[in-house]
Amino acid sequence: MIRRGGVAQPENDQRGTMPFIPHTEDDIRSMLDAIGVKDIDDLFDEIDPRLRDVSLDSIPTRASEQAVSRLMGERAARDSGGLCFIGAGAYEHHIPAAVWELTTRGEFYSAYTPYQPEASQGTLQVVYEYQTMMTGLTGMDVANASLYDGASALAEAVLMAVRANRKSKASRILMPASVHPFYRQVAHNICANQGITFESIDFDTAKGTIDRDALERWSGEDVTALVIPQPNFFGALEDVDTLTDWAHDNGALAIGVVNPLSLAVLKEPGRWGNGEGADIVVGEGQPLGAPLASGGPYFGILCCRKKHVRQMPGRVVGRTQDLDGRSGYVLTLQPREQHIRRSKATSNICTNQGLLVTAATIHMSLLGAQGLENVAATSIANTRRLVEKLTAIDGVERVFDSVCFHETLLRLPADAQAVLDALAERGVFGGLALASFYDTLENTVLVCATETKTDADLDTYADVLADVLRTHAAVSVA
Amino acid sequence: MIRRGGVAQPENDQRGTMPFIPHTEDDIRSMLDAIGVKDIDDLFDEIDPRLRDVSLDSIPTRASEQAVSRLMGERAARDSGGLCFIGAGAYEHHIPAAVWELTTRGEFYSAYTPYQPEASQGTLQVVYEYQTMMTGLTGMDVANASLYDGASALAEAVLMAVRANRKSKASRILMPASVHPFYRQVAHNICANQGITFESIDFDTAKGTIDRDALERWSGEDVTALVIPQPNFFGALEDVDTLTDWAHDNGALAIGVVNPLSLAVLKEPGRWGNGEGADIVVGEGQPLGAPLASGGPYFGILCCRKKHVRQMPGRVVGRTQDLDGRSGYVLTLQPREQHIRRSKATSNICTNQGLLVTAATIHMSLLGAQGLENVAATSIANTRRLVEKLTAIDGVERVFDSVCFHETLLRLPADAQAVLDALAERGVFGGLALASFYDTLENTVLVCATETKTDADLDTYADVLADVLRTHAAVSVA
Amino acid sequence: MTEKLIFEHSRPGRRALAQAPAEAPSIDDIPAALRRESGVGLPEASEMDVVRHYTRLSQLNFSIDTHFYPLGSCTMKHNPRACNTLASLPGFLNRHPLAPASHGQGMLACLYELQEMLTTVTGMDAVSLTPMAGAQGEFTGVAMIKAYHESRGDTARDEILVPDAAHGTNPATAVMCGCKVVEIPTDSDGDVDIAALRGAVSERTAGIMLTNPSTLGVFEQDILEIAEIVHGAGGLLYYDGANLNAILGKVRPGDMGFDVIHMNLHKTFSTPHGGGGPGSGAVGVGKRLRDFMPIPVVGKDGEGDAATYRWLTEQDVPHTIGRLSAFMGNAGVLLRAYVYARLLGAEGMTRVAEFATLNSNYLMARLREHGFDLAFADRRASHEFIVTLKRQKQQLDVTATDFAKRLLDYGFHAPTIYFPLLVPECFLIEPTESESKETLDAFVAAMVAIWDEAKADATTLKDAPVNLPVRRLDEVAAAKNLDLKHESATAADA
Amino acid sequence: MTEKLIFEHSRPGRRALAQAPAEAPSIDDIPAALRRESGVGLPEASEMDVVRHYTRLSQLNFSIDTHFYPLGSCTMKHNPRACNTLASLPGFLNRHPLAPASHGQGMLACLYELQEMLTTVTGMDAVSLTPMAGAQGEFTGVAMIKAYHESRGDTARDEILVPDAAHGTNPATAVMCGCKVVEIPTDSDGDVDIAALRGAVSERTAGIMLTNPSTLGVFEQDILEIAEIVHGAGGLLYYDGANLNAILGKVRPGDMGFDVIHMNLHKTFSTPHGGGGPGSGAVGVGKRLRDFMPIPVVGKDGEGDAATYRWLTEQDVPHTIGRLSAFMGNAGVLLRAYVYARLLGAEGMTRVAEFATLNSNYLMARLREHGFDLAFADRRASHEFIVTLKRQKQQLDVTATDFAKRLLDYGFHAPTIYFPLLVPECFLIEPTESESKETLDAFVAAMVAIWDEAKADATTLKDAPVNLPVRRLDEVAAAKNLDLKHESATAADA
Repeated sequence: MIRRGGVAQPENDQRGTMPFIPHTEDDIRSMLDAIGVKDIDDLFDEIDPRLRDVSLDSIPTRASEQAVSRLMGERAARDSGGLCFIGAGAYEHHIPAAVWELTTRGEFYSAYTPYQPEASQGTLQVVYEYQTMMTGLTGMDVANASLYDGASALAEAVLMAVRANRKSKASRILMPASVHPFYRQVAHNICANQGITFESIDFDTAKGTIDRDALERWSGEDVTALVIPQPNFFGALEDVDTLTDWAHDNGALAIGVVNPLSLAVLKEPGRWGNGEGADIVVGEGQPLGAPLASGGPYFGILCCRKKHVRQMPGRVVGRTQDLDGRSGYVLTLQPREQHIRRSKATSNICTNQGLLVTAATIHMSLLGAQGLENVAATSIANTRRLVEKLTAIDGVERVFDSVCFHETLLRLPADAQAVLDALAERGVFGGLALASFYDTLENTVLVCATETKTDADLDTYADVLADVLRTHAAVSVA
Repeated sequence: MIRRGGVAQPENDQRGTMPFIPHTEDDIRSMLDAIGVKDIDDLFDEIDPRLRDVSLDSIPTRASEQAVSRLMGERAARDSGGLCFIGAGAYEHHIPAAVWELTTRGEFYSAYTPYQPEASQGTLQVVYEYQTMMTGLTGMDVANASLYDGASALAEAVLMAVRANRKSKASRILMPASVHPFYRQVAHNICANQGITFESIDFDTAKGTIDRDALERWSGEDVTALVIPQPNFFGALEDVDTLTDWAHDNGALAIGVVNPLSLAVLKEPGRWGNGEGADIVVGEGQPLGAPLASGGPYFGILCCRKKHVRQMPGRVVGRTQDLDGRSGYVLTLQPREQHIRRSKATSNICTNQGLLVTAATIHMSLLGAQGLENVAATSIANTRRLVEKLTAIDGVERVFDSVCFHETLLRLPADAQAVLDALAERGVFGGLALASFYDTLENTVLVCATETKTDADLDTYADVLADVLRTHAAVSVA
Repeated sequence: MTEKLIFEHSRPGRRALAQAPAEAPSIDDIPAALRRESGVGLPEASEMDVVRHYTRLSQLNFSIDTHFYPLGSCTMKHNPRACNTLASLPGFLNRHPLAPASHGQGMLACLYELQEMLTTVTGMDAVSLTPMAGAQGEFTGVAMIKAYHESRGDTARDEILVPDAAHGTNPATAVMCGCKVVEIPTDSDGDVDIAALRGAVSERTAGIMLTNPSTLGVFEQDILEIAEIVHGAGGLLYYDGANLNAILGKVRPGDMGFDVIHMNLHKTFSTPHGGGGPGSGAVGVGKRLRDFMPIPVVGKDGEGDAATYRWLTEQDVPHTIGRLSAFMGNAGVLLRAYVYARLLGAEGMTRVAEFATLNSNYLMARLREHGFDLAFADRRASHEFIVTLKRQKQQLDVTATDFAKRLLDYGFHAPTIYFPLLVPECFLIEPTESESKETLDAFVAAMVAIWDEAKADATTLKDAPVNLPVRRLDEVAAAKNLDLKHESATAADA
Repeated sequence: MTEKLIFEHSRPGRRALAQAPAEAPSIDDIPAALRRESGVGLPEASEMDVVRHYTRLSQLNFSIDTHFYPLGSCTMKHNPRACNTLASLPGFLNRHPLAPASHGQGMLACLYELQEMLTTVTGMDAVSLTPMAGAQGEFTGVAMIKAYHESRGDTARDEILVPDAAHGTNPATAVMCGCKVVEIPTDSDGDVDIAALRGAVSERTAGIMLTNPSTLGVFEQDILEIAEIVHGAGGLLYYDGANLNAILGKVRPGDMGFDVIHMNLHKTFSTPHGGGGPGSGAVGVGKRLRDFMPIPVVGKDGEGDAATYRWLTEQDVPHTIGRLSAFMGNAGVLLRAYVYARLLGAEGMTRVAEFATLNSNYLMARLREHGFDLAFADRRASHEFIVTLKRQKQQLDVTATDFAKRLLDYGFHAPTIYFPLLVPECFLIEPTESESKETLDAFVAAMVAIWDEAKADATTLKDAPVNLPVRRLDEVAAAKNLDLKHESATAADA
């Protein structure tokens, strides 16, 4: 064996020789001596010996970073490629390279909740800036430091509405069918144990927006809150002013569910209705700098009116002063939170999606209002053009006649899932088939074309779809 | 147009509206006023009008980061894949993820030469650590802050040897044919204008190492320096002790050309020969943390004996003290350099490969001596196994019988380039054909298997080669 | 060193032009009534402004990558860079959550294998990775317990037992699940008071939520007895995995009798804390709760090279409590945990617990040696332990906060303070396995030095921190005069 | 704040275990005499030690990403992150330089297009990207000029004319190419002294090396006349592209009559300065030198979708001066420059020169307004300009160094000082186009404040810097008592 710098590798224990454990044999020895035990295992001697016979045989032995890098490289390559026209709650947008290069700087990446604010001004100021941006986008008074994702943010908004609307005793939430089906499921799964009931409101089959007649049936009833999606799951634009006014006229809070990107061009929830605006606004933050990444991590936006701030779940950062009068930032309103209020907290939520909020804040700083507007408008225009191209194909038509944002529903002259599968084999992810979510929407596909798509991409989709439908028709005939 | 925050986009000039230029129209106006001109073009009014009519029509219009990202993604994907058994001066090694994540931190990435040392202690200390590591690896007294790459470092070493060896008048360098052909070319191209002559020394056709008889012919002549490659271009190990002694016995300096990774297991140049060691050592730093990247950026290592330090080209960092007696780091020995000495400088070299040196320093810190030893020994073992597997194929045999490091030469029973082309089509980059570099080495391939190769990879090469040779034989017969 | 707000760097008309399409096409088909009329209030900045601003901001943070960060119960261990780098490969980042499983086999394979490894190391029967943080993992656990009892018609069970030392999330979660909280006291050794437990269980007991080792830094010695008592009463046992790092690969919650466990992958499996998140609260279940797991879960068909992976949904998990996130929880966090788990391997996981415990007991011994008071002096430390500064407060009028702030000046992040609430002037110290002996020794030296400073002049501590970007911040004023956003930015263009 | 050396963090036996194969297989077939016996002296550190150490070290640097960095002649402009990110895609990073061109078409296409864009924007006939830095670009240029004359049998031409204001690399390069240097004086306007030039050219003139705009921050007004004189004498014109940022897309060296030009892509095309490198010194050539370009150059066969790319070598470039690097120069740097060029486009390139010049002239005007003395007060600034602090030295005994060090305390990197040598107490200031008016105004305010400080008490400047990790460093002692490596590391295990 070659003599090396330092001591020779001990042949015996090698317990310290594991990745991410810095202990040398000398360290271990002197540490055990300081503690006064012979062996590391002695430190576990308070544990019942019956519990200490553990086999981890089915876990692989440790691999080097090189081996894992190769494995992950191969797996990532398997998942690569394809032209994506799926939206349905997660949207492909360009993320400036600077966003994640800055976000993953060790000082952001490996810091934690700013319990010692003086040592965490970076994270705290970022969140304060984020809160300011979110209130700007939504036109609301207050934003929290983020929740897990859009769907769970809706659930928290429902719980918050029940706390905040003291006039309502019914714990009844009107939940339009035009809200994302997964959001409706999550809200139900999280809230149902607290005796909250969700009443579904159908959509207008011609427009794809909330059916006013279905809503009117609840007029005069005790309604705690009405959920208003904008754009809705079908990409269609709801008549948010009328809906907000309806809610307020009926003693209900208005909970907006928005795509934050859309607020670069659509009326902000803070001004919905006759000026009162929505009471609570939630949304999926993903379009603001989070990669698609098979579903997460994303982040949930939650904003509200100032009067409801003490009912808000999640962390909030406030600006204050230090002993010398300098501005600084701290977590505030902590008495709402579980680590103080325990069973009386506004939520059990503890973490926010700090890293994603950092990314979003940098993303919004880089794009600015004009950049977001250009992204939104280009996505809208691309979807318009895609729809034109696709509906030029025999048998492909729009399902609803309403104005949409950057997503809409098309009906195909064939089983939608079968067509999508065929498209996927040709490298085109053509959208989401809605038959499994809505009985009445057989053979429909929800399609989306963001600013990332070129004219050539739109043509590719149209060409491949035409081809698949031709083949499919031929097969069906045969 | 939607009203946005701030002023509306000016319809007129839009000169400021370019990426990476922060000027608003207001800024431009007030800056021009302060200068006292009407227009930016006025600032170019000292330039002959005949020169100011420039057309850049053939340069594409600006693209968004999104568009360029997509283009580059597609192009990178085209260049992906393949199992690489090529070495020949650039070696595939695992680079810890931390290396480039840290190296590309803005504070390293976007800093420059530490002309103001107090504001550049990060970069300076990294280089000082690098110099220490390099002297440790090579066993030499002094290292500079790096040169461009291994080949140009050899050229600089030759120039340095001519300056340093005051006893020699001949400016004659003995350059073995077992030195990398590209290194020999570069040394010639850079040095030839200064009247330096290179004398080639043949290699022993059985061993692939320097032919002692060929060398002996220069015994007693005025020789300025002998270049000693270890391992040499064929991967073979030279008898460095004897060669170093020969050089010194003949009044010549010994210039080592090494793979720094090999020094984890091979005798360091500082101890070559009867203890005097090499006088100058150069090498390609790439195996220490630089990605293959189609050839660069890499970095050139240059170390020497203390007595030659003032003949050394390139930057050097020294430790000193500040006004309070604290340790700090500065560029030193600057009087050797072009910005002080101008035409009398030791070299025209100005930049070092700072970013690569940063990566290498972090890389070596992470691997340590034991890690480098394990990488080197595993690479050696993999190459041994590969050679076993390949020479088990009919007609494939080793060319030389010398001990090699992690690379060696094989003879194929067919035209090597044709075989390599066929292998590449099957996703195996089988090595480098040497026929175009050496008349006598027809049908030979220089192969290398680093620690990144698994047994399955070695089998893949052997299987594909056997298959290609079978087909090839079949074709040849037909 | 402080840094202005990004809004203060803003100038009307300035932009990072490379980052968006050059123009906004007309959207005139959208009725004016639905369109925005007022300003958005985002900053207008150049790309360099933004890079410089956030680079400078980052430098104001303490972090694992720059400082020792012994924040108790948070497991601030080294975050290997490979985890982030490999989870961020373009193939993973660019995949849409609703893209077909055929175009996600790489990612699904990783998640499936992570489920398997976590199942083994916790001794459970199955794992669902979908919960997005510890608190959501807790919710999942209690919701499953509730659904289990209800599925058996055992509908009167609405009480969740929670030791008084528990994390605040435990009682908060029980309430979110519509349960009542029954608090169980702690005995003087730091263990659950068994007699009180026996008195508390009944036919209304849905289950118990336990952290083991507890937040008091000690392993619950009577855990097998506790399991017997709760199971005997018809309740189920929930394991709060916040402190799993202490026992990883050494002892398994499943073997202790737990029916469900959540894991904080951002603690034990080293995914980033990210200044407060994302977390990841994977849950493991025993046989009884297997059919109640939240979806989606990753399933595997076939074996070896022929294996294919798919999402299991309601059809596959008959009694599932359903979906808790729009898609697949914090999927990218799971990839990071997977990489970490593969780098550790089975032997590495065990070493995590061993060396986290070694560091903790060593640090405890060294502080004891220098006269600091331990909350549970007769117990082994788990991966963390508690110093109480009650004596310092009485004798010198310096608080845990004062010690904490002064530690910042010494270049150490403070431990968790004033938690658990049971211990006065509490310092909950968790060094983690990735810190070296020298760092621990330096921390001890700082603690001793600060105590000496307090003896000499308490104002040195009261004035701390003095070496940070700001001095002590007024948290009371912050809560009183709420300033939750920068006003001028929106005002300017409203 | 300072940071120990990594060697001081080292402990025998400590390692970052994930980063190398677990074992070293036997290498017994290598004779003992060829093997290493002594220690290597590398640090032994954990992964976290290393991450923490280098993260902390990075924070000790000023950089573009954190500070205004108006270092004259260095073009410290914004480095867009996309350039690095996209050049670092795995497909580019993992490609071996000797892999077949068929497996490098993506990279080759980028390099080919970069050659084309650089050819156009400089007005030359062709570009070779291989030189690895500006100095090697200079070498390339002079070596080509020499080879050109020799190829024509014009072997007596061994003199290179160099203005006295030139970068030190110019004369050093001429000597490396075996030429003699003939220095040409500068006239009072900062232009080349035309009469002196006429007197200097002869049948021995190989060529002239010119930076235009010159290092004095002014555009050479008589450039067409200079070209006529040198060409008339049979010499060629070499353009040092160090200051290309000043004229990019506005004026082209090819149109001025230059036969060869090198570009500093790390200046004008924003590839990273990296704490000192890598640079990239692409060369452009006119018709006469086309056949002398260094190899490899990228060639294209076919057009449009059918186009394929390959390396051109000796066979394709008959009189090439040959290869100057082992493979393809700093290829990865070229990819970064390519991304930057595409992000700028033709219009963006022109804007670079316009706004670099606007910023420079504005800053010059503002400093003049506050009473600072300009070296060439009657001239337009190019992208940089010179302030002379001679008066401050005479009146207040403060030097350019003192001003520079005090600027650091104000959070600004200092300009280039004492270069060019012609100007006493010289401040060569280059703001670049990417800085905003506010930053320039803040810099002016700092300069004024420092001058005021100097008037009040010169020691304020002499003591500077006081806000940095170290105070003023003793460079004389460093050169006298050479300490170029940490000794204990190697000593300990030798």
